[in-house]
Amino acid sequence: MTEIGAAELSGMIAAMAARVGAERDQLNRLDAALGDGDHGTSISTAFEVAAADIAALEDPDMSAVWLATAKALMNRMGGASGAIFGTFFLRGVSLLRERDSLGKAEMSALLAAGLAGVKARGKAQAGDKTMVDALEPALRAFAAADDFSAAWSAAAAAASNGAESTRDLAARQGRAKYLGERAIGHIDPGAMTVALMFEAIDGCWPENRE
Amino acid sequence: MTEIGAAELSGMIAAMAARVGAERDQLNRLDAALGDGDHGTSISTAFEVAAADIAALEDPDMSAVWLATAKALMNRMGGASGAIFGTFFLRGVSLLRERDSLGKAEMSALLAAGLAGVKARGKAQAGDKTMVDALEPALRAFAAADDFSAAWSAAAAAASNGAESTRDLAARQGRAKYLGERAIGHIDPGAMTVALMFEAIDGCWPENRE
Amino acid sequence: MAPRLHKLINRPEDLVDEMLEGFCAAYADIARCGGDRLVMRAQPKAIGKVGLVMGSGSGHEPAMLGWVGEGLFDVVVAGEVFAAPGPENMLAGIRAADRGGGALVCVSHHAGDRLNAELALELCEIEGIENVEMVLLYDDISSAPKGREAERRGTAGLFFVWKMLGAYCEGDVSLASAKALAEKVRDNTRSLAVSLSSCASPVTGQAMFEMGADEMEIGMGLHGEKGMGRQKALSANETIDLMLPLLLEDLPYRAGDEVLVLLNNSGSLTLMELFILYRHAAARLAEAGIDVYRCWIGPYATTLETAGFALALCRVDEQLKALWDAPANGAYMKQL
Amino acid sequence: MAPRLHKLINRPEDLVDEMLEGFCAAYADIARCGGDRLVMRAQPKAIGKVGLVMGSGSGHEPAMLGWVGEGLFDVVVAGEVFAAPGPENMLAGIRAADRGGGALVCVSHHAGDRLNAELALELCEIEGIENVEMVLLYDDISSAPKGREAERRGTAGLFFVWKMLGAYCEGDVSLASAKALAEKVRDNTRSLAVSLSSCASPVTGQAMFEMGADEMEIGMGLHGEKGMGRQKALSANETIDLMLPLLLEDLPYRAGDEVLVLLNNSGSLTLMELFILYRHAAARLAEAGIDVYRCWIGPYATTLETAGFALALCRVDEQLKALWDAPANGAYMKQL
Ligand SMILES: Nc1ncnc2c1ncn2[C@@H]1O[C@H](COP(=O)(O)OP(=O)(O)O)[C@@H](O)[C@H]1O
Ligand SMILES: Nc1ncnc2c1ncn2[C@@H]1O[C@H](COP(=O)(O)OP(=O)(O)O)[C@@H](O)[C@H]1O
Ligand SMILES: [Mg+2]
Ligand SMILES: [Mg+2]
Ligand SMILES: [Mg+2]
Ligand SMILES: [Mg+2]
Repeated sequence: MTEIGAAELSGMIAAMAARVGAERDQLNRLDAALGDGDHGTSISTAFEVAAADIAALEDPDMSAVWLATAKALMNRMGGASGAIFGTFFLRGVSLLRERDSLGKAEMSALLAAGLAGVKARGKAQAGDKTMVDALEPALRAFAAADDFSAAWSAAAAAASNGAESTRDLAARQGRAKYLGERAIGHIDPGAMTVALMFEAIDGCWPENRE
Repeated sequence: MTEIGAAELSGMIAAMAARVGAERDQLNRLDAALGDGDHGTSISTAFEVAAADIAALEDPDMSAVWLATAKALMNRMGGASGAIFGTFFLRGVSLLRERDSLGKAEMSALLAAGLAGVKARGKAQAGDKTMVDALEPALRAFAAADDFSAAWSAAAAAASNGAESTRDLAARQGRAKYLGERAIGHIDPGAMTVALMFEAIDGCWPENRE
Repeated sequence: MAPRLHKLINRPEDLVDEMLEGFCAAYADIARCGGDRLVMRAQPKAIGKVGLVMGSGSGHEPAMLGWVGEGLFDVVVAGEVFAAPGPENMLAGIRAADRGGGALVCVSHHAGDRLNAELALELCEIEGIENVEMVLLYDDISSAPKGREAERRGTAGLFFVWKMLGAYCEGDVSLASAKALAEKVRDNTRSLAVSLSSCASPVTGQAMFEMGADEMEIGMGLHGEKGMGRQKALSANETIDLMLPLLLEDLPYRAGDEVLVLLNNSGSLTLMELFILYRHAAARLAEAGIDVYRCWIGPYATTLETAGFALALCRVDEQLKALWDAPANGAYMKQL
Repeated sequence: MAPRLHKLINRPEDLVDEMLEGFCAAYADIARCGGDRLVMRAQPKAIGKVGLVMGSGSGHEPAMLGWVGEGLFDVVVAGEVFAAPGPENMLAGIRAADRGGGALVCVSHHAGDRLNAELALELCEIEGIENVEMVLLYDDISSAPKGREAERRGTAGLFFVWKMLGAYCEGDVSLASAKALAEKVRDNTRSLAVSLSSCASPVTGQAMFEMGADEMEIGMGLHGEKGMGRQKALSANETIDLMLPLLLEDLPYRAGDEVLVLLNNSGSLTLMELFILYRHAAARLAEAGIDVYRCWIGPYATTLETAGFALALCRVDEQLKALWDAPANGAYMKQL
């Protein structure tokens, strides 16, 4: 597959919702160590709403899928993290307007717009122990690969490594920043969510399905 | 002595102030068992102020002595008990107007007016475990005696017995009424103060001084 | 649940005077300190009108300081924490309140307040001050049964008397009719309070009484005095469902009545809780066919930092509604 | 000292909606519920004027609900306890506030509030809603050093912005000048808070943070966030002597300046304590040659039932004084 349409985008959101939902308790446990213990519940509820809202749309175009996801994350997660995850999708909406499909380069640009939005919104840099530590390497790996199939696999692996790398960091953003050195030894829950999101897409990509 | 003048009245207040002041800590201890532990401090401070205010008056008449005492008790003791002790004196003020001296019968009437005021003000009856339990028998004994000398001695003894009698009562007025049966076994501090007041007069009455 | 013992004060023996100084410094355009622990209007009422004076133990702020001002009280006399001021200070207050039309001494019914006010009135007689009347105010249904209303305590529901009597005495009225108006409002008012916590005396630094973390006292007095009893703490709706029927049947308030409602914060309840409580009270009143003319929700007569509230109702007719809506400008009671 | 864990609520998940219902039922002549957790004026502003909207986590009552009304805000959007409302609700608030003269979104500076407001503005762009501006408000000197003011948190001192901006936007002014006025008030305002106790979440029933019985936190945020540090609790005068110099030197406020003063009750401090604190603050300001134009003392922006207070100053000129004195009629902010 070399082009993605609205149906595939919808499928990606549904896959993310399923994957994140399956790991809800693990994500809550990660957040209990570093924050207020609600990340799994908030993000999985919001993704569920996104998937349901998209399913309810009549013949949605690509931007509508991305906008519905953005809104569900922004409005259902609440607080700063809802705004940050929501922004990732919101920043892609205008790029998807009037389009029927995306090639890999355009997909790369879509993801990059999201990352730029996240960094602009939350002011986090790589190494601050946030979801950026998973997102940034994932996008680099995605861009460097030759086709969609390889790109999703590389992105999923990079996001997973990125999430793992947060274990050794002290936090400079989010609630965990008040913990100082005590944050070391725990994976950032937002970074883990990003890893699960890419894993979900990779796992449902036609050529990559086992 | 068969007549009392302003100088004797002033002397009586000074004697009460000294006697009550000497027993301040004991009165506080009695109130600690039944109330809020401040009766000795409040009544002795108020009597001290009364004695000092009277001493500062220029050539006071009898009603001025009684009024100064009433005001000191009312304003310096505070709360309901200041009003009750103050009333005892306040009700005598008009009886003393325009008089230079009192015979025993008039003294009896003066004290009776005070008791009537106390009972009207505080609504306590004999047996309610209040200062009335010392005051009422003291006045009866005073009235029954033939002359001042015998009257003060009889009143002091009756007040002391009356105070002692409160030990076996449960309280129906004042703070102690919330203690129910737990009040039994302790002498009422206000009744003890009344006993001390009569003891003080008796002790400084010329014919009764040892 | 222990109350907060550390208070932001200086020496306990100075606290009443320092409080009055701070209050009068803050609201100099409304009130001024008059010595003898008097707080009086910055601009006295016109000559010939009936003056209103009330003594009040401290620890209930903004009551009564916040009720001095145009359309409200003329003079408030402050006592020590939870203790009525003595009769000489009350006498000074009566003198200050009397603008030639006489003075009405309002007494929130408690032994100390009543006795000291009575003594002040006797002092007035002795000193030849005429045209002074006293009115005894009570509202708390938990402190004596129906039929013995005059034995009840004065609590937060006196709020209604203060406001309407204040408005009434801005007019050209007689002392006797002012007293009658106060009694009319009182006789249409009923209150009931609950509390979830004790408070601590700023004088002794000790808790005033004991209370368990999951307990609720039904029928608390304005100084934390006991009422109908203790029980397990309830939810907001359950609490209203316990309190409101007791209030309604006491007067009784009936379908078709119009009422004012007060939800008085005893100190540290949150406004969030009070709004949630009001929501259910309003719904239940509507079900009973009782019309809420206006309501007030907030800390009007506190018991230091007690967590609790009083629900008070006042049945109104056209006269009382007009008095309610008349302008008022106290530091803590403003009616536009 | 443990905070009170039992709250008079019903189901935690209903508390924000029930609170809004109760509030709007109580003050129907001033405010009404507009869905999407909007509280808006009962009578909207005239067409063509600049609308004011602000999102606010719950738990700070009477802020911001009590500031909806004539001479104040047009719309307030409520969030969950201590959490900013999401951008769609903010968008609904912006639509409701815009009466054709544009809308100014006021943001009390916290990550969640700022991010959600920014998102709402992006939604406006996407949906073609023009003439919307955002202004970031901050005042808490304990949250970032002098020179980095824009990193500071928004706390109780925003009180001054709310009142004066509200008065300003009753006039025929432009959106740009409204934003400039908000910045002018903000840049003349400084706040510092202390607390003596924690508070408990009505949602979880757990204490929000820990605090010892004899401790004092200097520089608390409006949600109990840490500030400059913990120390042994002080007396009233010592507390003012610690706080006031920090505030004065930060702007700095100088001899000859005229200021408004706010002593904001975080929840369960007693008014008695606040008057005693004010007394000393007023004396120290007088010594410094700084003139107090007006002051306000009470619970205006609370942190649930936290025992603490904020001291805030706002330097004023003739324009700001006139705006301060302009009439206002919110449920919890009345200016005659
Ligand atoms: N400024 C930021 N930039 C990027 N990501 C952030 C930022 N702040 C928080 N996050 C992410 O949000 C996650 C926490 O999400 P969540 O628990 O849902 O929110 P909250 O902390 O409000 O409870 C963190 O693990 C982190 O990855
Ligand atoms: N209603 C009353 N009638 C008569 N005496 C009373 C009444 N109430 C209280 N007293 C007297 O007052 C005494 C307590 O005085 P004190 O401790 O000074 O006052 P308080 O109880 O206000 O602290 C009691 O021992 C009792 O004798
Ligand atoms: Mg979290
Ligand atoms: Mg959270
Ligand atoms: Mg005592
Ligand atoms: Mg006492």
